[in-house]
Amino acid sequence: MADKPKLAFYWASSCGGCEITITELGMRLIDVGDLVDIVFWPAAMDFKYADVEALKDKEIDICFYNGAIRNSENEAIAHLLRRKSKILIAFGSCSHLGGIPGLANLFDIETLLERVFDTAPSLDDSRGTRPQLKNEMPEGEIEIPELYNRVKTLAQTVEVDYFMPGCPPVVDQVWSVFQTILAGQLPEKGSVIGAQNKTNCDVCTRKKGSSGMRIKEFKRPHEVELDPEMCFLTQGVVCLGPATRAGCGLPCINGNMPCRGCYGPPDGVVDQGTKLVSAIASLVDTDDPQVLGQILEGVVDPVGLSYRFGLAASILSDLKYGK
Amino acid sequence: MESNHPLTFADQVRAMPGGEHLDLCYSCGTCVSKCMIQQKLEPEYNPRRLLRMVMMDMREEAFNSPTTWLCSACDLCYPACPQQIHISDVIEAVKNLAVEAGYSTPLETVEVDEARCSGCAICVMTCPYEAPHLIEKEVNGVMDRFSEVDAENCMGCGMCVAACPMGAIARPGVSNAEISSQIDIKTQNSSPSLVVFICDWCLRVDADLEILESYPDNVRVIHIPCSGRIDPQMALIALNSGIDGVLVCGCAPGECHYQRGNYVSSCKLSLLDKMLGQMDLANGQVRFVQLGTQDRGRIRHEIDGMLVQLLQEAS
Amino acid sequence: MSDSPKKEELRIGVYICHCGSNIAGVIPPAEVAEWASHLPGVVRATDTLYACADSGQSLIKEDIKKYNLNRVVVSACSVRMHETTFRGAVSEAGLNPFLMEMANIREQCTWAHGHDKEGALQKAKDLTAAAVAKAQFLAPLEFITVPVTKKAMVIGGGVAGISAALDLADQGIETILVEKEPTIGGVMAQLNKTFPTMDCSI
Amino acid sequence: MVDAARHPKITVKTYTNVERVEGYVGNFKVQLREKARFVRADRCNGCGECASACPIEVPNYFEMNLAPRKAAYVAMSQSVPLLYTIDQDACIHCYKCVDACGALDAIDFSQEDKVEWEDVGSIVVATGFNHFDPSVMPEYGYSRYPNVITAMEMERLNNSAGPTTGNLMRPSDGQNPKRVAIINCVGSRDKRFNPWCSNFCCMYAIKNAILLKQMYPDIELSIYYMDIRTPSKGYEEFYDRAREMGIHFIQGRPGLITENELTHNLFVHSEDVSLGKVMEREYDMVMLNQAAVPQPDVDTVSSVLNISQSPGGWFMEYHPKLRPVDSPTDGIFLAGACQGQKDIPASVSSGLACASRAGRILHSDEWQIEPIIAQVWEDRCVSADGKQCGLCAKACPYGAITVEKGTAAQVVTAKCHGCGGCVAECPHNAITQMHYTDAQVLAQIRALLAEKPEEKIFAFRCHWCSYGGADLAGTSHFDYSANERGIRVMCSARMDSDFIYEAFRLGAGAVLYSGCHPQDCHYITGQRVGATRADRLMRTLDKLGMSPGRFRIEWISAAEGDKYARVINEMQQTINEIGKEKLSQEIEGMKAELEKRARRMYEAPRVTEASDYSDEMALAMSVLEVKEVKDGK
Repeated sequence: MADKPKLAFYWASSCGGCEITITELGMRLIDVGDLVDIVFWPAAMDFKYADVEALKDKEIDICFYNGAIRNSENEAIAHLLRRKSKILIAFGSCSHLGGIPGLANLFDIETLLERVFDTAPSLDDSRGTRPQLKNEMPEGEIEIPELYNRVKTLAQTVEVDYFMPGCPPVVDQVWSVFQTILAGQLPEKGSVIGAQNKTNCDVCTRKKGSSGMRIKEFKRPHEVELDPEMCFLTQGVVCLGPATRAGCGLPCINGNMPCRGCYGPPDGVVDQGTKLVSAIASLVDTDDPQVLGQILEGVVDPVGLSYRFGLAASILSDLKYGK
Repeated sequence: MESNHPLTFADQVRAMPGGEHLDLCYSCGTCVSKCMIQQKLEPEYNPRRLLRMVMMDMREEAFNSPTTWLCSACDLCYPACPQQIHISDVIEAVKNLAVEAGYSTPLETVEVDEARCSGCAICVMTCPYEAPHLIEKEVNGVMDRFSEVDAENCMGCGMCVAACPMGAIARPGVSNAEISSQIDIKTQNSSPSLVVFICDWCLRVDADLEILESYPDNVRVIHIPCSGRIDPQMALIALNSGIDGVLVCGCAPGECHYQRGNYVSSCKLSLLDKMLGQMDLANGQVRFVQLGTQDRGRIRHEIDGMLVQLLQEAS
Repeated sequence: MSDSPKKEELRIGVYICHCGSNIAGVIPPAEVAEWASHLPGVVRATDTLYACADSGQSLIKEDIKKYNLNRVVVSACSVRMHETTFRGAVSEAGLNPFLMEMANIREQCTWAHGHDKEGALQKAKDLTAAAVAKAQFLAPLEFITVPVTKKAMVIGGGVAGISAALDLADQGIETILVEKEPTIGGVMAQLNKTFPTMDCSI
Repeated sequence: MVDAARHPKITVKTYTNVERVEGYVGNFKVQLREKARFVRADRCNGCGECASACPIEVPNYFEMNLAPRKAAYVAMSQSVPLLYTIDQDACIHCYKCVDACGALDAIDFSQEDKVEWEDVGSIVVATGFNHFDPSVMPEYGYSRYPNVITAMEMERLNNSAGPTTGNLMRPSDGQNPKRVAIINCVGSRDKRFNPWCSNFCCMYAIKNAILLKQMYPDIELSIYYMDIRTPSKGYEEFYDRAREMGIHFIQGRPGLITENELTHNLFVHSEDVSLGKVMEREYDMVMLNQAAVPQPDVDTVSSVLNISQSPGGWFMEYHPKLRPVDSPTDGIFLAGACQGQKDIPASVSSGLACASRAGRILHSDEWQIEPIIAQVWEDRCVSADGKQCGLCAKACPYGAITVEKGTAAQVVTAKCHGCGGCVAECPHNAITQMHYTDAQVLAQIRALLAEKPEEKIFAFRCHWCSYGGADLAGTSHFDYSANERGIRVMCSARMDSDFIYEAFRLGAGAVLYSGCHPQDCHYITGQRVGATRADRLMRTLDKLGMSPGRFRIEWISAAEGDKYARVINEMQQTINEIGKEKLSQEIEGMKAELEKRARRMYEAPRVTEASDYSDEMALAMSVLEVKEVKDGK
């Protein structure tokens, strides 16, 4: 590119961790600053929507969009940035798969609002108030974005060029992606960047199960003294490693906690959750139908376990809300 | 009394665990009548005759007989045998000797795609026949771990294919793609559409197979080697493509042709049911039924019952 | 009480039976007999092809007279087989039947230790010696006779019970036929026709 | 049947149980309990009015529960005696039957069970057999599929006196079946249920097939068999006749029967072994040719009559070939199928055989009993000098010993069966058993342990059971260690603890104390006396530091040859494991203690003499060995 490439960051419905991971670049942020021209970064710089609208179409070279599409504002900006940028990257689990906000798809809007405004333990008296889209204030009329019934991923709203998984994406991967962008060696459109194509088991050094070794009882991580050398599955603890793309450098597994699957499914797999359920169900060790039921009691919250980050992108959401 | 002449073929088999009472067999044919392989797979299959071949030291005929290779140790025959001979053990002993002698299995077995395999060993733990095992291999300078399937032990049931989170293991004919491609129903009239995944072994009598084929095209029947081959994703894909219901038929407890396929699929489908429940989508759209060898004609009740339920659901 | 010993001179006859090859096939009876001949009190020891056969029994009878034997030891088969036979033979020769003792060197020796011929031979000698030792303390005894009630009881009124009762009754013996069901006939009465002649069953 | 009832010499007592049996050959006392019928035998003429008046219906066991009977009933119209019975469990005491009986006044509800003693010289046991209930074989669906019936149900269905007056009807819809299958060996030749072949079912299947073919010429009949066994005269020709009548014989034991829910037709899945092909054939009705099994109350009968059982529950004969109809107890004989599965010709002939065996006893005025009974030495019995003892009387299973203070114990010869329990229990050796005196037994022990005793396994066996078991081990050629030396006494009650101490004192490597299983003992409670003494011995020997396994207590029946061989081999194993030096150390170590205990034995009369003689014998036996070696034989 002739002059410095224009970069944009946007923070939709998410926790903001993905913004912080950029700042984690530390001093390297300064080098980035020299090489690129950041034109929009609401979390860090004081740009307004009007500035973006003022840009010509496709003027932004690379846009890092993190966060799920939860309300009308997220969607509007998504469309705006799509129009304005050549390359739109779904940055982090929320935009890639729906992330933790995606779990809202378990409930409909009414239950959620009731929980927040009526029955939450921290409320002392609930007069059944609900947020109104338009409010008359002394300063004038203000609007708040409309809450959609379904949490969507970025790719379910606009056409996305690249996906960068992770909750948040590991800072080294972010740096390597910056370098590939600057070097202009981005792979073909639609592929996942900043991660490998196989699963965590490929890089995990724990001792794997041998034939005939099966799960007699599911245990939660806090219920058992976890052996750091052995694969979690052989200890009856569900680890999403086998169904999750490698690339994060295993911070959880090395911290002796089972992987939760934030890097999403590996290449060639559409729905991460059912793949994991299919795997752990194959390991249940009994041939007595009654005992089977008791063992499955151990999987307390299957959706939360296997779709912690991927519920919005999963077929279950499509089923619930229709295409 | 230790005899000094060299071990005959029969002696070798007798020495194997389960082969001790080999000579008690008086060829009554109960095992052949309980076993479904001759009826469903291979007309030449006959465990009784294989025992006779062993007793009469007919070594080569035994190694070439399909019985040696097709027995999946489902043990339908062992509890029925009046002489209480562990027939599947004897057949396995003959198979091991055959493998040593260089013979190989005629069965379609699974292969591992090392480009996708991450060495997570889930297939190793799942397989009832201990066919897959982990191996260390150097791939362009770096040591890597893959699963490798011992063809002689693999029965081709496909349980590992469904269990592999990467889809890195497959058997020609029943790969994920080939099954998913069959999930499509173009319904014209108002009657509900139903996909029936049915394992090859749970319908004992041919009459039941005719019942299965007698349904109009709003009922799509998909044959899979074992109900353990089912993957919850296939059920979701079916529901998502507008199909009203999914019925998975497997063998009754203790009668699975591949030993534990029915337990595996009942786990998957109850977990799927629990998830659908959490998403408050659980309205009996996905059902798992286990048919026993004496449940003649029950397949009709199960399918008709489901269609009626789906009809009520729809209205 | 005839157990107090008269110091009569012990004259024991020992007979080792071949029983065809059942015993002789595993141990040499002649050697056992020769060995036993040196045991204290033994005046006659020989082997015989079939002790229970007529030839064997007559050999014992003649020896009792010829050697004036007052004890007889027969090393052959089980007591449950031919004890009555040898007691009969001995008493025919005028010797009290209870002065005969058997040693079981067939069922409990040669047949059970075919795999250890040496051990079987040693055991046969020991068993014979034990019989000779007991023979030294045998005392003549008379059978106890008891009166017999001339009545029979048949428990069970099926075809077998009825046949037995009828036969006993025809022999003039008072018979009580006991049946727990309200009627006799048993399973046979339930049958329609019976093989092979297809005639009726009642 | 009828002539049995009419025979002047036969008194038929039906609805009667045998409750107790005492005495011995020629002098049995049997306690009979005639259950109350509530019908007077002298008045009832079998008219049946009471039955037609009776409102209660219960399933009739005689009709295999296919037809009902009233509370007042006769099992069948040709019942002998033709006497009605009122079934207490079913009767609701409405007394309608009493009114129906009217003037005859044959019904009397005040009747009580009649208990009486009968003196008999000989007993013939002919309690018969039972049929195997195939509902425990789910694969054949009996009791789930209505049209699967058992052989006896088929018998009643095509019997003109049966519930359907001979018209064979399918239970599901009452139609005449066109296609009938008979499956042989149901519960027979099957290690899961009854390993034996039930002897008559092949012929029984052929008979039923021929009968049905005659009654319904166009019926299609198939018999599924493994082997058709037609051993006796005229049987094979019977089989040919069936084939010529077009009855199919299919070789192949069916593994499964499935049923069409709507038509209730049955599909028999089997391999046609001659073709090697699996096939499924449709039938309207299937008859299961069920196995013959022992009666359910066989344990009570064997304990009342004191006869033992062979494996499987049939009564055990004295000798399978030479005395097949005698029971081990003299004077008791086994007729018919209660001794083992038999068809009718065999049952009748064994019944007649028992008649002649019993006749042998009953035709002689007296009967000889082996003189092996107990005898008291008055001068040694402490009860004579006023002490309170009576241990011998307590041990006697037959109450044959009377003890009053001041006089010596008295043995009632007629009552004593010769088990020897009293002899071993008497602490003063004041009582001996003829032909099995202490001296004789000691002489045998010492002769058998004269050479290398530490290698020997010394076995005490009782005549009726474990000695028979040792015999069977021999007849079946089960090899066991040749170091075993055994002696025979009449009962384990006779095995005095002194004998065991003496055997160990002489240096025996191991000692086996064996006898009958509790319920098999020939002398009712003799075994219990032996067992308590053996347990006491075990505790004492443990306390004395004997390594476990050297003294062993095993109850072995005459049918358990394999067990006898296994036990001896295990004891040989134990000796090998303990090893020579430790064994001889242990023997030396315990010698003094055992000497103290075995000393009591030497006070018994003639035992001292026995020991000098035995030393002479032991010396002779050892010298002979030496001589042999010297002469290089």
